[in-house]
Order: sequence, then structure tokens, then C-alpha cells
Amino acid sequence: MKKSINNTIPKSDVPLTPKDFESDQIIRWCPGCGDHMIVNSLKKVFAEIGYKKENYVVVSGIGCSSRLPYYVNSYGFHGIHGRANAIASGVKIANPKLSIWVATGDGDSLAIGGNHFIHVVRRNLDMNIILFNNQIYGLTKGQYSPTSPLGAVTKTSPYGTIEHPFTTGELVLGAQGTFFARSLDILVDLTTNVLFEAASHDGTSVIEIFQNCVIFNDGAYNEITNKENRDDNVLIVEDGQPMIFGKNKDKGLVLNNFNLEVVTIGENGITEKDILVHDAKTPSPFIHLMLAKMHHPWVFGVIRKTPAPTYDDLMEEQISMVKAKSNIKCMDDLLNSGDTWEIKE
Amino acid sequence: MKKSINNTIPKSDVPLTPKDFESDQIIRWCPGCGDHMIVNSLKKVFAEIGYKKENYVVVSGIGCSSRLPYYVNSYGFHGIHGRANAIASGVKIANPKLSIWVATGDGDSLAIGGNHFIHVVRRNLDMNIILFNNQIYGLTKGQYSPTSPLGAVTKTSPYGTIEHPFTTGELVLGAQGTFFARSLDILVDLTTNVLFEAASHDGTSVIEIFQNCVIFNDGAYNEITNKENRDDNVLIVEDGQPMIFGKNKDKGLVLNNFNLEVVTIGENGITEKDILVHDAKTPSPFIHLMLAKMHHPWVFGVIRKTPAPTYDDLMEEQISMVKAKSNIKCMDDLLNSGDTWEIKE
Amino acid sequence: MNEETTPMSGRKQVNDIVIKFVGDSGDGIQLSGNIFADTLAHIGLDMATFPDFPAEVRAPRNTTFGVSGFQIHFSNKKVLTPGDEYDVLVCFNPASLKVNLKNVKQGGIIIVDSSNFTPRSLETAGYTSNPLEDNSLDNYIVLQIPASEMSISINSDLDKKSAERTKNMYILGVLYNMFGFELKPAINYINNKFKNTSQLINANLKSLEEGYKFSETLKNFPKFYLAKCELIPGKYRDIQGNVATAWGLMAAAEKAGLHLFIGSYPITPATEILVELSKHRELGVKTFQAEDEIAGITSAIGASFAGALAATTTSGPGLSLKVEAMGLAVMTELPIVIVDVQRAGPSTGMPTKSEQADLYMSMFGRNGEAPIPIIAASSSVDCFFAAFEAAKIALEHMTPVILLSDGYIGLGSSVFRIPKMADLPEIRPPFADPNVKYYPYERDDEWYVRKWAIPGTPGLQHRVGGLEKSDIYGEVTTDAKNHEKMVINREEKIKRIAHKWPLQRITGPEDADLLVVSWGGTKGQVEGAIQNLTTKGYRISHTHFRYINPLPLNTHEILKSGKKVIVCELNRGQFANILRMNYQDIEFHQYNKVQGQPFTVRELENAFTELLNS
Amino acid sequence: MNEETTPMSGRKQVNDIVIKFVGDSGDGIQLSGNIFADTLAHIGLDMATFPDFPAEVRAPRNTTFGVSGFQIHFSNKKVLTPGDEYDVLVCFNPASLKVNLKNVKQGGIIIVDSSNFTPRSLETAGYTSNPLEDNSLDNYIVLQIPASEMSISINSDLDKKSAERTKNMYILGVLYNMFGFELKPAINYINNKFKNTSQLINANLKSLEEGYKFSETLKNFPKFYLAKCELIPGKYRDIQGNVATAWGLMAAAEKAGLHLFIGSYPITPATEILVELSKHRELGVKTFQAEDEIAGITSAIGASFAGALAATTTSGPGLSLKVEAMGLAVMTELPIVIVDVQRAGPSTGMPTKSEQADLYMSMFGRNGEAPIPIIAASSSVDCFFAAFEAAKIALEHMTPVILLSDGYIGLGSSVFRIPKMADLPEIRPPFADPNVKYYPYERDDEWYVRKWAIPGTPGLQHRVGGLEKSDIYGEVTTDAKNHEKMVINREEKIKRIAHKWPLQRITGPEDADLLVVSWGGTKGQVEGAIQNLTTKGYRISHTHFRYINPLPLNTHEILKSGKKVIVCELNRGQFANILRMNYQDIEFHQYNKVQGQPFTVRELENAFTELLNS
Ligand SMILES: Cc1ncc(C[n+]2csc(CCOP(=O)(O)OP(=O)(O)O)c2C)c(N)n1
Ligand SMILES: Cc1ncc(C[n+]2csc(CCOP(=O)(O)OP(=O)(O)O)c2C)c(N)n1
Ligand code: SF4
Ligand code: SF4
Ligand SMILES: [Mg+2]
Ligand SMILES: [Mg+2]
Repeated sequence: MKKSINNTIPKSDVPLTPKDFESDQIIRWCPGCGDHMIVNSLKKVFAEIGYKKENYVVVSGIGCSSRLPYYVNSYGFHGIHGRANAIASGVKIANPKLSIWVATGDGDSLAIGGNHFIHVVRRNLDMNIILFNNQIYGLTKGQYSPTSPLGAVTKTSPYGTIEHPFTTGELVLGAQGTFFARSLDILVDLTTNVLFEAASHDGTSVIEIFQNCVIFNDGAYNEITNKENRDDNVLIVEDGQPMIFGKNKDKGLVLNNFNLEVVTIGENGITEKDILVHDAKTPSPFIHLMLAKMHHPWVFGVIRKTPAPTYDDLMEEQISMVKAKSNIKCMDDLLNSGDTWEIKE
Repeated sequence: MKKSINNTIPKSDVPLTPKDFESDQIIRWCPGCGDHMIVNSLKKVFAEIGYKKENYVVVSGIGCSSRLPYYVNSYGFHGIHGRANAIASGVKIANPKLSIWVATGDGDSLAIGGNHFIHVVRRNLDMNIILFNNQIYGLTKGQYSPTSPLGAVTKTSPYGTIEHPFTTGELVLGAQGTFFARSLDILVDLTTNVLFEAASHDGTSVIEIFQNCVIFNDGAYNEITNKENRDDNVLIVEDGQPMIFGKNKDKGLVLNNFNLEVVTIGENGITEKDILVHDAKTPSPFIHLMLAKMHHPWVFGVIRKTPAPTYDDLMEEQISMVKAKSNIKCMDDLLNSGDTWEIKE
Repeated sequence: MNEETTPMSGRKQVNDIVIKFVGDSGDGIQLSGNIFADTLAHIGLDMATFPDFPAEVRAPRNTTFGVSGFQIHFSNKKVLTPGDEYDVLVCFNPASLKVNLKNVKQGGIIIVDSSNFTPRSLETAGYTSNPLEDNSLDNYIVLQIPASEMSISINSDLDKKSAERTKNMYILGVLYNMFGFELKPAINYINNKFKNTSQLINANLKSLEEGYKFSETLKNFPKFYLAKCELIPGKYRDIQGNVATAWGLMAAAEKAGLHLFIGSYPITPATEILVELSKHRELGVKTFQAEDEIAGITSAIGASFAGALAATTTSGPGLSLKVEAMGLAVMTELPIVIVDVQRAGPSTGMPTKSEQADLYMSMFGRNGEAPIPIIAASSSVDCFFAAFEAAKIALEHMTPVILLSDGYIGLGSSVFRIPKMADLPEIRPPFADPNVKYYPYERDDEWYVRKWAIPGTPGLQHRVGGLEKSDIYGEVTTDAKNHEKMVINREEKIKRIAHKWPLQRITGPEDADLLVVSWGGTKGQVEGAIQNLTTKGYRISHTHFRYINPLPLNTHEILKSGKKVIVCELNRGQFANILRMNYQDIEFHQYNKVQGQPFTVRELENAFTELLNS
Repeated sequence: MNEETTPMSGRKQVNDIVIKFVGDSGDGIQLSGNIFADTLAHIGLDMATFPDFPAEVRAPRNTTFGVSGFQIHFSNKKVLTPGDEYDVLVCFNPASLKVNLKNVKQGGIIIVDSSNFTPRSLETAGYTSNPLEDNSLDNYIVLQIPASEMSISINSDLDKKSAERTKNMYILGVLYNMFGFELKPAINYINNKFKNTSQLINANLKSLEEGYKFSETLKNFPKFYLAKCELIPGKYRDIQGNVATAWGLMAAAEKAGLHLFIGSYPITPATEILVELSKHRELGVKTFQAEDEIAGITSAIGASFAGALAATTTSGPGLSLKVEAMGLAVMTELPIVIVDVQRAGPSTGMPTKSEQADLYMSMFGRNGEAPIPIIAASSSVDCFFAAFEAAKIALEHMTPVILLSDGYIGLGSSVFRIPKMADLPEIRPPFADPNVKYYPYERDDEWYVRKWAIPGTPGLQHRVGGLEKSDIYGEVTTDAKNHEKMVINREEKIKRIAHKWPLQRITGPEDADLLVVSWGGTKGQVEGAIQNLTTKGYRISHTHFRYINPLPLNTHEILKSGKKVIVCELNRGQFANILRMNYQDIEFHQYNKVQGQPFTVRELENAFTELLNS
């Protein structure tokens, strides 16, 4: 059972289903693209959250991923490349009663839109950013992106890239992020779960979804999607639970010196009790950073969810406070305030 | 004795002194501004490093801090607001034999220029970014910046800001930074030292300097500059040395659970041996992040300096490699390569 | 100085005075100016003021590039500009005399703080001999006031530095005596300003009063008085152009019943608009100090989508960065106001200097065919009305609107007859009716305006964006004919706004020998020049453009009315060229200036008479 | 199709053929087109090609918006454009027939893969009855080829999907027979393309040969042959416009003895320039894929400061983002080439469609007075020469230069007579002499060009930047007269470049009844229309502008030569308006199209005759 969400966004009077968010547009993503699964998770979670239908706003930039607003029946803004987070900031500040969802790509939010991305995270504006990370520029047909691994051969790096990639989670934490979660396109339930968690977080929630671009970067996530060894490569964390994973649920994380280390339960005297318990809520970013950075295994689920005041709440509070104290109640008051003089007939 | 710097930038045949870098321009910073001290450190370190005079290039954006290129006798580029790091990237890639120094502000590199900043750091392009952090927009007369503390009252936040600030070091680490150091304007020797360390680092070096803006944000760093308790608030780290500080050199850092904790040597059985030894070279960013984030004490000196390939080296290597393998040696070769045909008379 | 010779209690009557205070940034120039202006206001005179900052925050003392200034033009008649030349120059140091002397009227008054004319300061200012002693000022009335020394000696209870700082009050005392003003308003101002430190109040008041007394001891001390003011009756205040812009936007939001959202990044000389708006949380203003200009405008577009009156404020380099997003606003047909307080370009240019050279960019600076209405404010006070009107057009026509101001009128102040909100026109945005099926790109036939459906309204879910959309339905499409239709729809929508503009007006004779065309912030100077020439008997008329795009419907007719037509602007002929595009049958002469400075009335007079005589 | 009736071995002679391949993105359209073009090249024919992509990477199968195309126009005479209408349409599915039928010539040939005309695919394409059966194609010669079925059955060793993929080769076989081409070049191409998988080679070759044979069995199979080519002798290759731009820049760098630096961010339809340049590390090309367009141009400015030939490549929305930095390049007077491959705007617009609507922005889109030279490439091949020339002007005149291309010529290909590097003009940048005292803003008297001092050179230390600088010395200053002087210097420098341009030429009679003006990528269509009308006896002349700013010195003279003048462009009249600004005495008619599509020769003919007859 999901816990319900409590905040100021008005709730629907009737129960909603994903169907309520079905759009009438033909989906124009490539067959087999991971994006299809993500939009399904989104429609599911919109229904689960249960805000009034008309209070959802989906904002995007430009890219394959940014086509998403057409495929959800909601208010939608398909912006310009890189500016989704800035546009969405304006929407939320103007009307904090809206539930804001940004659909964006590794190019849109980490290349051209990197600045707005880190700033919205810093400001902790209450919105949810779904970052489709396919490690490539899909829409422009296959150039490397800021998340492409060093050496990646792409249209613009025929001899391999010479750039160290960002890892989204580290950047989010470096920008003072309060919420970071990760999922994988094919794990539709996990995606739905973390999107729900994001919605229930007051502040900027970044949900990175590893997404397969079948055309220009097929198999980028083979290591974690292939049936044989994905269980050994994937750790799904849950707040308050020990970080255990593996085909046989016998692997776990412990802290060794300053690093996270994988151990096997039952070996070298390790028992379940020795395994670190995940604490998503701790304000300290250090372990969250280690989890976001780890590659063996890759960590999924809600890595960080820590409370902090949001920009939009602080704005509304400041307005109420100043209003309460001021004598100026309307423009006529202001126009006639301070030093004025009268010229008589 | 400083160790000397070894790399491909040509060295001066004659010894240099700060005088060699004195400019003929009248300095237009406010009297008492921290910037004066920083430019002096820079002239000193240029002489110490000892590259040929004509191989230094100083690039800046716009801001008080960005006026610096006028006050150093070198090739200089006073760019546009926020773009210093992008301009400098072009200079370095075009000619890797130049020693590149970026002078920039908390507005220039963390507000409008945030994207170029995180990307140059990620690429690890070999250049040195001196970030003058006065927690304010100086040149435009006192609006809050992305490093102004929450609640700061400034021209554009008469009721206090509602934004969480960045901390430069965390952002650098989140962007995969390989070098981060911190100094304080008044600590001219420390500044000179860390600038030297930055120069000797192959890759992007970010040197954040806490700088006092006497006009619009005077006293922002009182806590760490006032004589009474600055020693207790300032820890200057050195690679390989235990992290000890305090008026009586009796305070130190230990790792407790996942956090750094301040302890007193001699209390509770703590001896110098218990104090953590600083390791700037470790690739793992975790402790560096903790050091960058800490406020009691504030940490100065070289917090991180870890080797990694640079963009400019990889570029030159790739060019040599491809050149060696290719039959195309000039444009005529290229024009006539592949499918061509001849129309005869 | 317009002296009249009716003596009254030994004072000469004058109608019109230009004073400029000049000195180092630290000399309290702006404060003296503000106190003086406040007193003028209390007396009920008309005035215009202009502050003149160096590019540096605090330039080194006594340097010519570090001179700060504050100019006031006041009169009992209508004041058109802050004035070309000074009747009175108040100099706090040699450097400021050096820079400003050329603009003092022949025979004008120069008041100097003689304590500061030391050998050292004369030297840093670049004087080889002391102008107070070498007869070079013989054509002026020079009043040497040892203000710094006196301030120190009469305030010996204070430390020397603080005591010396009151020298500006000492000189202000001299001026109050010169014009026969009561000290009361100044005393109130000082009491208010330093309210937390009674020591400073005392010192400043002492200097003020001592200066007043001291001036009585001067030989040949000139004394004036101003006749009663002739302004239309009403309530007045002094207002800076940038503040007026801020208030105009706020007034429009109130009138439209919307929240005001501002997405801006600080930049000289537009910053004050953001600064002013940040103060008004009490009226619900949401200022978002964005990370850059792009976030400034795109957040405004988002806020507009969400149903706010949204604006972004900037200057040239910032406007450059907003170009792509302006296209998005054109394409999504969402209302936003883009305020550009122009400064001297290109690139960073001369940030503290004024120019009108962003007109081309405002008209043409977008990829693709992307017309945007442009309104240009014509004075500091007009910034209020122009901003209001820009917002009204944006909201009622669902379009971005560019409001052009400039550093000169933006930082300058003038006297503002306070309007009543009830007297301002209504603003009625075309909200979509939730009970009618909504088509995002359906237009009304008259104005070609689409409807505004606000998120949160049930049943109006829809999508907008930067891709070309199908007519009426708003679906993404690359259909060839549809694209052409939409391009023409957007063009036509803007063209039709001309029917909302008042007709272009002309002042002066209908068949003048010369028709002078101006636009934007140069109105005052041009009017001044034309008044003077008309007085001299020239047949010269004037038409000033406030609406730049679309041009008013009768523009052609107006332009044909002059035998010769000259377009004056602070650029290399941008508006002239736009007129040429539109009216090929008219020959346009040009008078241009690109010096980062406003026109002077005198140079305009010369240019006009030259053309008339040619 | 220009048939002539001389039969030769039962084949009709033709001189000029337009073929278009159409189908789903996955149907191998581009590959078929490329193989066919390659063979044409081997035969030594002239040609122009144009690929036509859907906006989607892989649109859903069989949808009309997902149709991909590749058009080839080939001839034994000079080919001007990829062609308006098709002699032969090759359709792989019903949707593609639906979208393209309107452009097939009356009586033209339609080849369909009949296996794909299933009830389901007919339905998704929106057909209510099968056009192959309902007589709706009676005015065409329809060849039904069951290519998919046949490919599967003859390649039963392969899995069905892979076997079916060779259907494009099957149809190619049909075409080779139709035009009497040898299969040899196609076989070589296939061998090369699939070199790592012999199974695929075999299957493709089998389908190719079987298709060839199959066509022999068709009733009334039309057969043609082309007479010998009339191109000037020389070595040729096929080149895409964007590749030509890349090579033009590389050639300029080699000629100037400089490294080439490219700072770009991918954007349709300019991306291929960056893609091409990334391949050429062997010639030392440094491509920097920046984080955004701003970093693209500012890194290029940095590289230019460091002494490289620097360029940035983009399309409309990206150009919008470069506006501020273009001003910086103007102010610092550093050489960079800014390539804008125009697409349909405004805003994101229609990324895969072409337009000429960025001209205004290129001319006027900067804050302040910031003139920049503009060169517009007139064809795919001309992209090479235009890019070379843009670089030469930038380097020799120390200025940013804008090179305008467009999606149509940028993505299209044409036949390129390979130049020898030795025959290209020299490029001599004005390097500062390290032995002479260097003043950064000292200019030569003839061209007003400042000298370029490269970091690393002893003794030439200096600073540049976006603030206004003093004449000659380059110190920061806000001096009023200096600013005006510098504005005029920068203006004059650009104006004088007109002396470097060749004089504007006119083709056709000197005193034509109609002078047609065109610029940029529309040259081929306009020439085509004029040739046709001239043949029909009209007195019509043509002047095509490649140099847009400054305009060639004799422009006025040329424009006065026509009795009527019409300006044709793919926008709403931007060049026409620029001409109006400059030549007020000439009446300019306009023919405009903003549909994201090139002109067709036919619509131009109509427009011209209409104007001639009016
Ligand atoms: C200003 C601007 N620059 C560049 C582009 C071209 N462009 C469109 S999408 C894109 C990258 C898309 O990558 P990403 O955000 O990762 O999305 P994906 O397609 O991979 O989902 C680029 C470079 C553009 N539309 N606008
Ligand atoms: C595109 C653009 N936007 C805004 C400005 C105005 N501006 C100049 S400097 C500055 C901020 C300076 O702050 P910082 O970088 O911290 O430098 P400081 O003056 O504090 O040293 C701003 C907003 C500008 N010059 N250009
Ligand atoms: S190109 Fe890649 S990311 Fe884009 S729709 Fe196709 S598979 Fe998905
Ligand atoms: S305003 Fe502040 S930062 Fe700028 S020069 Fe003055 S003291 Fe320094
Ligand atoms: Mg991507
Ligand atoms: Mg700062």
C-alpha cells in the first residue's frame, strides 16, 4: 500500500486511472525505445497520486525524451532545448498549486541546460525532473552526450570521446540536491515507485532513468539489463532496509575505511546485521554520493530524500509576512506613498 | 623550497620576478577590496612558475573580479559575462602550450556561467580557474549571488534571500573535479601556494578565494578573518599532514561514523596519531567533499589534487594517432579521396 | 538661466536652472542631489534629474574617470530634459571640474570645495596649474567654499573622516541661500536618513546651517528666486524611469487581476527595475532573480503559461541572450513583456552610458519570421505608462511585447503627476471559456488572437511549444501550407495592433519646412530644440514615435507633411532605415550620435538649421 | 524527362531524369539513393540529390508523417536543382505513394513494391481503396514489383526480416535495367558496404540481379538511355553541401597555414558539418563539441585569439544563442566564421525543413551597432567555395563572418569538379610584427584592419575584450568621441570589404522586362525558371546575390537595369527590405514562400509571367 501524498495541491474528487491521462496523439518514438515504458509509468503514477487532472503540468525541452508532453493528457509545455527546468520554475512559482513534471534528456538537462538544472536543484523548487539518460543525443541522430562514457564511438567521436562523463547523481548532490532516485526503463514498477516518492517529496526531485536508445546507442545498459548477471549488478535500495542484492540475495554493502565495499553474507563471518542500512533521509550527502557513484553494483531506487524548505514555500511565506506588515494594500497606496506634493489650482 | 613544474609549456630562460608581470593600467578596484591582494599573489606565482612571459594568458568574464586581466602584464582576454571558462577552453585547445588562468566571480562562474564551469571541470581541460567568491554581485552594486547565504539581505532581497547557496567545492566535486583548493584574500602566501599547486596540476584546477567586497558585502567572512577566533575557525590542510588546527594547534579532525568530527588533542585520550592525515591525491571524492562542505572549521589549502587525463592531452594524442595511420596528408589528398570520376575531353 | 530682472528682496527672478553636482564617488554627490531634488519637490517645481556614474564602483580618488555626477534641471515651467549646460556647477574636487567645465554656461556659477584643490589632487586630475588661481575661470562666477576644512573644524566632536563627509551639506547650505529656499525640507530629510545615529544628524545639520551662514559672508554672492510654478494642479511625486517601469507593470497586473512575475538577471542600467520590484512582496510581486537572462525570460514564459502577467527586464547584452526564447514566446503566443533599458554597445560596450542602438535587434533579431510589437518610452515618467501599455497589449493580444527604455531615461528622474488607478484603461485578457471546447490556436476574426487556457482549469488541457503547430488545433505538423498560413497569422496579428494605437501626432505647422522625427528617450531634447527654433521663427514640426512596431496607421501621411524630413536618433540610423523599408517615397535625412550621451538641445538646433539652410 | 526519339537498341534517349525513392525510414531509401547516385557518378553524369527526412528518428511504419525520401536529378547537361517533379517515383509502401503522388509528372513512371500494398498498410496510410486497383493511377505507368516477397523467397537461407530488407536492391535492379546501366558499380558498392558480412553481400547481390532479370518479364517495360555527358572535363565527385562547408573551412585553414578549430553544438540540419569535421583529426582538425551554442562560439573566439582559424556551425535556434558572443567578436575584431544552416522558424519551427528567414537576424541581430559581413552559399557545391571565402575574409579583415547556408543545399548533394589547392586564392592574415611596437587597435589605412598578435609571441602582450576601447591603443574608455569614432571604424571596415567582392553579375538581356533577384540556396530553381521562360521568348534577366553584406559595389546599377524587379526568397521579404533600405528609388516586387520547401521551377515561372503580364 502506498502512503498518500499530503500537500497543498488539490486532490481529485473521483479516483483516477492511467486511462485518464491517455493522450490522443500518435506516439512518434522508435519502436522498442525505452521512452515508451517511461510514459506508461508516468500515467500510472499520475493516477496513483490522485491530484485533480487539470493540476498536472508536464514541461520539457527538446529531444526524443522531450516529446513526452504530447503523450500524456495534461497541460503540457514543449519548450526549447535546455530550458525545460527554467520554464517549469516559472510555472511553479507563478502557481504553486500545480504539480510539475519535467521530462528531459541527458543532452537537454546536462549539456545545454546544465545551468538551469543545477540551479533549480539548488533552489529546491518543488518539482519532479525525470531525466531520460540514454547517454546519447537521440533526436539529432547519435552524437555523444555529457553522460557518454570516455572513449564512446559516436557520430561526432569517430575515434572515441575524450571527455569524462558526468554522473547525474553526483552532480545533483554537488548542487545541494535533496532528492535523487534512479530507475531503469524496463523496470516499470520501480519507475512508478520512485516517481511516487518524488511526488511526495517537497523540493526538487531528480529521477534519473537509464533508457535504451535502440537506434543510436543500443545496449548501453547491457551490463545491468541482460538476464544472466543483472541481479548481481543491480542493487535496489529502500529507506530503512539493509542494502542487500544479488541473485541469491546474499550480497551486501559495508563501509570499509572511506569506501563502500561489496561483501557476501555467509563469507568471512559476515551476517545480515553487518550490512549497511539505507538512510535516504540523512542530510549528510556522503553515503548518498557513494551510492550514486558506484558501478558494481549500480544502485537504483530512492538514494536521497531529505527534507529542506522549498523555494516556492519560502516565497509564499515571505509574501504573506510582508503583506501582513505593510500598509500598502494596492497600487493607489503605493503611488501616493512617500514624498509627494500637491500643486493647487 | 617549491618543487618546479614539469610540462610542455616552455620555460623562461631568465628568472622572472613579480615586476615582470606588473601592468601599466591604473587599478580601478575600490580601495580595500580583497581583489588587490589576489592580483598580487598571481603576479608572484607567475614569476615562481617561470614559464616564458608570453605564454601566460589570463581570461575573464565580467564582474569586478573579471577586471583582473588589465592588472597583469600578459596576454589577456576580458570576455563577456559568464563565458570566461568557455573562451579559455578555446584558447587552451587551440594552443596547449599556453598557461591559462581564468579570473572569475561567484556570479560569473556560478550564476550565468555555471554551465561552462561544470563542463570544463568535467572535461579536465588543463587550466586554472581563480574564483573570487565575495557572495555578491559586486560590479552591478550588490545583488545576491548563488553563494549568498540563505536569508541574506541585499539589493534584490530586501526581505532576505530564499535560495540555498552552492558551495563551490561541492559543485566542483559533483562535476568530477580533479583539483580544488581554497584560500582567503588576506592570506597572500597561502594564495600564492595554492596557485602554484594549481599550476602544477595537469587538469582543471579550481581555486576558490574568499574575497571581501568592502562596499556591498563587507564582513561576509568576519567569522574567519577576525583576529580573536579565526585560528579556531580555520584549518589549512596539507597533503600527507594530519589535519590539525586551532590557536594552540590542539584541534584536529577524526572520522566518526560517516562524518568528520572536531576533537581536541589531549582530551578523551586523543593523541596526534588519531587525527586524520589529509590525502589530496586519493581519487575517491568522499572525504574531499566533507572537507569542502565543513563550516566549523572552514578548510583551506589544496583539498583535492588527483591525477586524471586531460582533454587537451587526449586531443593531441588522438590527432597524432590518427595522423600516423592515415594516408590523407593534405587537402588535395582528401579532395581526391573516395569515389571520384573523370570526365575526359 | 532665463533671468528676469524684477528684483524681489534683492534676488533676481529666474525660471529655469540647471545644477550639476560633481566629485568622487565617495563625496556624497547622489545624496546632495537627492536632498536638493526633494526640496524642489516640496516647493512644487517641475524638474528632471540625471545621475552620472563612473563605470567603477569606487574609482580611485581624484581621477577624471572616477567622477560621479548628479544633474538637476528645475523650473516653474514644464521641464523637458535634465539640461545640456549648467547654470551652476558644484565641484568637490579638481578632477570633476576638469571633466565638467566644458558644459558650464558662459558666465555660469562654479562652486568649489576649495579645501580639495591641493597640489596633489590637482596633479592626479592632470592640472598643471591651479584653475582657481590661473585666471582660466575668469568667464565664470567662481565661489570658493572651504567646505571640507570648515566641516572638520565645526564638527570637532566627530572623527575627522566622518566630519569631513558632511562637506556636501555645507555646500548644500550655500545653495539653499542662493535660491532662497527654506532649510526645513532638507532638515527633515537628514533627520530621516540618519535616523539611527543622532551624532550624524547633528553634524550634517550643523554643516548645512553653517554653509548657509557662510555664504552670506561672500562678496557678490548671487541670489535668485523662482516664481510660482505653472504645472497643472494635482498630486505629484518625483520618479526614476526604472521605478516608473516597475510600477507600470505592477499597475497593469492589478488592473488585469493577475499576479506579477518577474524573471530577471541584474544588468546595468536595468537592475533598478528588479531592485524596485523585489521590494513589493506586499502587493504579491514575485521576483525571480534567475541564474542568467535565458532563465529570466524562459521562467517568465512558464509563468505566463501558468496565468501570470510575466515580464523580464534587461539591457542589450542580456537582450541578446533572450533572442531564442523570444521566438518561443512568438510561437506559443503567450503574453510577456520584455523590457530593454538600452546602453551603449556593441557587446559589453559602455555599460553606464546610454544609446538607442538595440532597435534593430528588437525588430529583427530572431531566427525565422517572428514579429513582436515594440513600444518605446519617451521619458522617465512615460516609462510608467509605456510599461502599462506594453503589458496591456501583451495580455490582450497574446504576444510578447518589447518595451524599449534607455539608460538616460531609466536612471533619470522626473516629476510625475500621480494617476488614479481608476483612470487607467481596463485590461481584459482573452481567457478561454471552460465550458466551450478549447482549440489552442483558434483565433478571433478581428484581432487574430488565440485564447488563454490556464493550467488548473478543468477541461482545457492542451500543449504549446516551439514546433510549428496546425492552425486552430495546435497539433505538431510540418504541413507546408499550414506553416505559411501560421506565419501569416502571426504577422497579421501584430499588424492589426496598429488599430489599437492612437494616431501618430504632429506638433508644429502642418506644412513645415522641416519635419523632425524622433523616437524613445530623446523626446525632451528634440522638443526643446524645436521650441527654441520655433521661437526664432523657423517653420519646423515634430513627430515623436512611441509605437515602433507596428507603426501607427497614419504614419505615411504624417511623414509626407514635411518639406524635408530628418530622423534623429542615438545610433547610426536604425529607425531611419526601418522607415525607408516602409515608405520608399520619402527622403529621410539623418542626425545621429553614438557617443553614449544624450543629444544636447544645442547640437540639434544646429543640425536642424543647417538642414533648413541647405 | 526531355525524351528524344532516336531509338538505340530499343531504348529511348533521355537527357534529364528526376527519380525519387520513398518509403519508411527502415526501407533502405537513403542506401538505394546513394548506390544509384554512385553509379551515375561512375557513368559521369551531372546530378543533384536531396534527402527528405521525417522529423522523427523512426516514425511508426506506414504513416504519412513517417515517410522518408531521396530524390535524384541526373542529366548529361548541367543540373541546377534536385528537381520539382518526378519522372520516376519508387514507392516502398502506400503511405509514401500517398504523400508523393502529387509531384509525379503526368504520364510518369511509378514503381511500387506491391508486396507492401496490404489491406492493413493501405488503411494506416489512409487509403479507402487500393490505388493499384482502383484506376486512380491510370495517368501513370505503374510497375508493380513484388519486391519484398521475391526477396524473401530467393534468400531463404536468411531469416525473413533480413531477407526482406534486400527489397531495395531488388527494385534497384529494375531501375538499372530501365536505364541500361551496368550492375558493376552497384556490386562494388555493396561489396564495400557490407564488407564484414558475406551473407548480406550475397543476399543483396542476389536481389539486385533478380530484380534486374524480373524487370525483363514485365509487359511494356520502359527502357531509356542517356547520351554522353557534356560537363567540362575534369575530376569530379559527389558532395553534400554540409560536407562541402566542412571541407571549405579545412581548405582555408591549410591555405592560411593555421590550425582549424570548430566549436559547435549539434543541431539539425547543421550537424553534419560537425560530424564531417570530427573525422579529420588526420589533418589536425580540432572539433570541440561544446555544451551549448554559447560555448561553441565563445570557445571559437578564444581559439581565434590563440591564433587558430576558428568557426562555429549551427542553425537558427543556435544562431539566436550566439548573438551576444557575435557582438564580442565584432568588438574584439577577431576572425571567426559563423555558419548558419537555416531551417524553418521561428523558434524550433520545423527542424527538418528549409527556409531563408535568418537573414534579418544575421544582418541586424546584435545589441548596439555591430555590422558583420554575410556570404550566402548558392548550392551544395558552392558551400565549399563560400566557406573558403568566408574564412578568407574573416582572417584577412579581422572580423566575424556569417556564412548562410540552408537545409536544402546543406543536406542536398551535387556534383563537384574537384579543385586543386594550388588554384585557390592565397590567405594572408595580418599578423603583428613582433619587432614593431604593437597597438591592438591600430588599423591600416586602406582596409581599417587591426593586426593579429598571437599569444606565445614575445613582446606582443595585450588585452582585448567586450568593453569599448580607445582607438589605436585599445585601453578601456568611455570617452564620448572615441566611442563614435570606433563605431564608425568598425562600420567602415565592413563597408570596405565590398571592394574585395567581385562585381555583381547579371545574366540575360541588359534591358530586360523583368529582372529577377535571388540570393542563397534558391539559385538553381530561379535559373531553371528563367531558362525556361527565356526559351519561351520572355526578356528576363537574373542577378543572384552571394554577397549580402556589404552589397557589391555595382548593386544599384544592376538593380536599375530591369524594367521591373522582383525579389524571390523563402521568407516574407527580408532581402527585399534590405534592398529597399539601400535603394529607395527602385520598386521591388516580391515572390515569397514560407512553407519549409524550396521553390519549384514551375511556381517561379508562373510568378514571373504573371508579373510580366500585369
Ligand atoms: C538551441 C538548440 N540547439 C540544438 C538543438 C538540437 N537538438 C535537439 S535535441 C538535441 C539533443 C537531444 O539529446 P537529449 O536531450 O539527450 O534527448 P534524447 O533525444 O536523447 O532523448 C539537440 C542537440 C536544438 N533543437 N536547439
Ligand atoms: C549578459 C550579461 N548579463 C549581466 C551583466 C551584468 N553583470 C555584470 S557583472 C555581474 C555580476 C558580477 O558578479 P561576480 O561575477 O560575482 O563578480 P564581482 O563583481 O562580485 O567580482 C553582472 C550581473 C552583463 N554584463 N552581461
Ligand atoms: S532515436 Fe533513440 S531515444 Fe530517440 S525515439 Fe528512437 S530509440 Fe528512442
Ligand atoms: S564593489 Fe566590492 S568587489 Fe567590486 S571592487 Fe569594490 S569592493 Fe571589490
Ligand atoms: Mg539523450
Ligand atoms: Mg561576486
